[in-house]
Amino acid sequence: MREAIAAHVHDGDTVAIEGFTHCISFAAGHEIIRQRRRNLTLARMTPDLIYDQMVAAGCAKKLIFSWLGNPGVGSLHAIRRRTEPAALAAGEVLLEIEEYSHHGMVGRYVAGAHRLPFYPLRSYSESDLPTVNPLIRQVESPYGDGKIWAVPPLNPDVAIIHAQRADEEGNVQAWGLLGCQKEAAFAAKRVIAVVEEIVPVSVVRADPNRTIIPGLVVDAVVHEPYGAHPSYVQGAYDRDNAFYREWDTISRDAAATEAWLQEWVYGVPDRAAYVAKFGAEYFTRLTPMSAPSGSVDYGDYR
Amino acid sequence: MREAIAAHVHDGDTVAIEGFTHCISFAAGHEIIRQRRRNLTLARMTPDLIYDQMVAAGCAKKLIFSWLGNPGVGSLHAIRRRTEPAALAAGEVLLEIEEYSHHGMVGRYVAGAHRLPFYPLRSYSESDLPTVNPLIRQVESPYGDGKIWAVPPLNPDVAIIHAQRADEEGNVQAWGLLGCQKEAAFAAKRVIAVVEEIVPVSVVRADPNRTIIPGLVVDAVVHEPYGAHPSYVQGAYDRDNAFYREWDTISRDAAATEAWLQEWVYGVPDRAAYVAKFGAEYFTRLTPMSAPSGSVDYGDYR
Amino acid sequence: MSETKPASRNELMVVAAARALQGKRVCFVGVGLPNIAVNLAKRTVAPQMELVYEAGVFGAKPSRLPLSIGDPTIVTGSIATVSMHDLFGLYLQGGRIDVGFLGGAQIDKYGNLNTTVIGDYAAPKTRLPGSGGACEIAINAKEIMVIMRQSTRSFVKELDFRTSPGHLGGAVDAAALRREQGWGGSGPSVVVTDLAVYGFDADGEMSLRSIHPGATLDEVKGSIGWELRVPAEVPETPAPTVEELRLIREELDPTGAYV
Amino acid sequence: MSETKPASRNELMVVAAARALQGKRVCFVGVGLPNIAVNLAKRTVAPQMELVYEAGVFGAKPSRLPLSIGDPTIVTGSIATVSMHDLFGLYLQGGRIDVGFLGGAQIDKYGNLNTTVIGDYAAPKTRLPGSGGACEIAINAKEIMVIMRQSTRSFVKELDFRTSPGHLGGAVDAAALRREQGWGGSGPSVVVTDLAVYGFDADGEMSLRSIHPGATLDEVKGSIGWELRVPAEVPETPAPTVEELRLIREELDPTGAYV
Repeated sequence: MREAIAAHVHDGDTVAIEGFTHCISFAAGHEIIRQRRRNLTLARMTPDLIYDQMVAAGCAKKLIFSWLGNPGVGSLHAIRRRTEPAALAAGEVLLEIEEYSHHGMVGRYVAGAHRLPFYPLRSYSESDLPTVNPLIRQVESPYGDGKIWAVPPLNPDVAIIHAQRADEEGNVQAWGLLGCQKEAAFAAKRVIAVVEEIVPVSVVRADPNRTIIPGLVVDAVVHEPYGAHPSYVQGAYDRDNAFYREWDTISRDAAATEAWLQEWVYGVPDRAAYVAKFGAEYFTRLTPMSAPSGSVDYGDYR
Repeated sequence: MREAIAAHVHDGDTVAIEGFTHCISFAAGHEIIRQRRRNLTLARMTPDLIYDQMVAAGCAKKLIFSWLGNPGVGSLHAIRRRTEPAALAAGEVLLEIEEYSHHGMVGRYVAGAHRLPFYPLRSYSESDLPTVNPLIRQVESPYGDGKIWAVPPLNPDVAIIHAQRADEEGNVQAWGLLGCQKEAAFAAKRVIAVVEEIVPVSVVRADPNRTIIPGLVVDAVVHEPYGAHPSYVQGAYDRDNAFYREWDTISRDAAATEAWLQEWVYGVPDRAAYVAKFGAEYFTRLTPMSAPSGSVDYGDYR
Repeated sequence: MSETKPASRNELMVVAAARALQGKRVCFVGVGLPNIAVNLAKRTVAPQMELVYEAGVFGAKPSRLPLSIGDPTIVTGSIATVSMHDLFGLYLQGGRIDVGFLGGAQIDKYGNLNTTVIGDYAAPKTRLPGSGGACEIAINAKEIMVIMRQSTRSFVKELDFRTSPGHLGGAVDAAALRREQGWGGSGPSVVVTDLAVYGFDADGEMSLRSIHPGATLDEVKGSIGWELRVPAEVPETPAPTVEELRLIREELDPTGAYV
Repeated sequence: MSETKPASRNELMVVAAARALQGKRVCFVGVGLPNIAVNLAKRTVAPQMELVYEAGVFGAKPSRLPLSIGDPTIVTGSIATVSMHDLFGLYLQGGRIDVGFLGGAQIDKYGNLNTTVIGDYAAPKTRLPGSGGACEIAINAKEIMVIMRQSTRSFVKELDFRTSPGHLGGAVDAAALRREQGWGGSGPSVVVTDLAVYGFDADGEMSLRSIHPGATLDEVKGSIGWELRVPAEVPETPAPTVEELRLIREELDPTGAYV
């Protein structure tokens, strides 16, 4: 991970650590914090705790998003301290905000991935969102049936995608919530794939419909067990809802937040140490029972 | 199948029997011929033998397509006899033709499925296609980066989709080539799902990422083993390439074509009889050896 | 059977919302109170109802109460788990959703909702989560139901920000706008609060439909920031049945996390 | 080792096409001759090359020679099998394809191709398959290679129909057009026939590069419908090696179905 971040994430980059609740690469976010990247534009549908932590650590100058909260819990307090003037600390400046709806954010990645100048969608009519975001515009249908709304392509400098498994070439397979992992990866200039398990290519080739991102678009593959914690990985470990709740308390206080970063991010060299610090028993409690998909037959055609 | 076609396919309908080489519902096409539907507009990326047969049987007044050939073999002769004035039989009229490229046809289904007024794509520049198809138009990007091409939505009256399996509710799972089965189904007003196997809902629920079409959009589920022959079903049976070659000979001659329809379509009451007429041994030769996908774990979260 | 403890106001809100779902087929659902209302409806007035979760899940069969909209328990055992592109494009915008549930920090008398900011957008007093899928749900779901607690802070004359459109300047213009802009839905139909149930009149303005047991008309009017439209006859919301309360207390929210 | 039978003209065509793929990474491939050329290249000059099949397959590992572009043998054991929407949107239009192979019934001196009709479109003499993916491949693949047998019927002054654009009215306008219309590719680079290999000069006009062993300049010029541009020096196409011929005859097309 250290090498992947050093090589592919630079100050001032637009970074998309995607994954909708599921498969959020906290390991990559923490390494970016440790490497003290600055002036990043952070894009995510749901900034979640990882961007709250990266903002608290001073990595970000701008946020591009569609829903800014702690899912199931409440607010992202570190980000609120950088968006509400009354809460702004001395010497701090407000974060730049570029805001869409979920469909709009998905559409931005799709347009970027398909090399389209815009993505048309049915949203935003009579909403105030276009008035505060001039990038949300209308486009005239060439079939005489009026106007529809559009969002521009988003092509991050780097997309960071967590998944269950990949082979050495970076052919990524995932199941469970797919979010916009595929679209973000194809839209990005560089892609870091972080996986729970590196598997032989034969495992990938046994089920080609399960592949969401081909090695073709992947620049670095990182093997990082529990790399998505406190987010989760379907079939591997559960979402650490207790920590999501705990973060609500920690993040309300700037000093407590800084102390947490010192202990759990700066204080550990890498994700392996982070996992060890929790202790194996901690993750055992987050491990689900088995629910196998069953196997299908592709047929051997000679 | 008889009931499904009787209930959902009417004279003058726009019908999309989709499936790219893979999972083409010949069983449905033959039943439409037996029920003597007329003036159909037949939409498919690749009309393939099934539309050649339906055109020969007099079901069609118009074709919407992107590649008009016998894949790997050559021409669709029955259709050519209805598109080349010199070959037109006495009393016959030329078929109406509405022609796109592959990406354009896919885009038409996507726009229909997403309820969009148009689908933008990078194709057609400097091609003569827009000059012969006025529905291929340009749209101006609202971001000042010029024009791009567009195709209009296609919402068939009925889409007919073949797949490996579905449950009683019509939740369809498929693997192998996916073509634009999902997009055509969501775009259509009515959907007939034809499957090799009806499975308990528990099989579907065991691997939800494998579901391509939810029962939500399906109006009829038909259990029709070998229903895609001479096309194929990944893992179940091979493409009958010998028949695709044989059709080249049959279809060059109108009388031979009619004789074939009499024997293999009008001459059998249903697909089961068609399969029996070939004999079990015939399909044994088309059955591949096993190539299992392997199972993944979704995890049981309580 | 032991005496049943009387219904709390949250329980009254959840039961009223569940009953409003009678006969609905496909419901787009979020977590929290809407999730409990929907699951109560499935066990009572709408057994056939199918649930679509914003995270990309159709036909979920959660074996525990999900904390977040993207909990793994909604994936395992679901009918279909799809990308966000398919969820918002094929399912929602494609017109497959009968009812969408929305809430918000502010609502006005036309059912417009604010989930973005309190105060000025550029320098907010309180920064809220924003739209998420709310804006496109408001436009594309065939019908919108709103669940939120009412107070003069949440039921306001003027929204600080209009995140999700309701009936706009009244149903007449709204209907025209919806047609010409190709909206999939007809906007908000029901608002359920901890005190009462509201509908919308032909002109798109919110109007009182019933008052929950234990609440008074003064209390209702006193916690709304505009001159509420009140019909001559205002019935009392039918009280929850023993079975409805049992389902909420024993099956849907045993720990009382939400209700 | 026994004497090797001399190369046929189809074999010369396939070998020349394979060699043109030296160093290419991602190739969009159809069936028939291009498929054999590409697989020959993978075994010789371009072992690292990845194959994308139009049907929706990346990293195919066919264990038999596919008759159709959608043969099940290209799916089983592939790296990724995706929808046509993803294939044409993410892979092709997304700019991931280095080389696309095209052929046609007619080609002109700028590399424009006709796969639609011979004669008038509305009343064709011969109805051909049409574009398929050819039009968007011509526009979005970074580079286009053409394989087709040459004759005065196929190498024509005027196309009956322009299905897939080449260098249009010469590279100067073409380049400008490609920029302003945001084309992903730079158009045709190589044309390989049964008689010769052609490239394109700076102005976008086709020009002779080499003549296959056994073919003559008169024969080449005699089977082209325009005044062919011929440089002062025209080398002979290097003859196929024994190994290249062995691969074609024993591994890639043992039954001689294509070559």
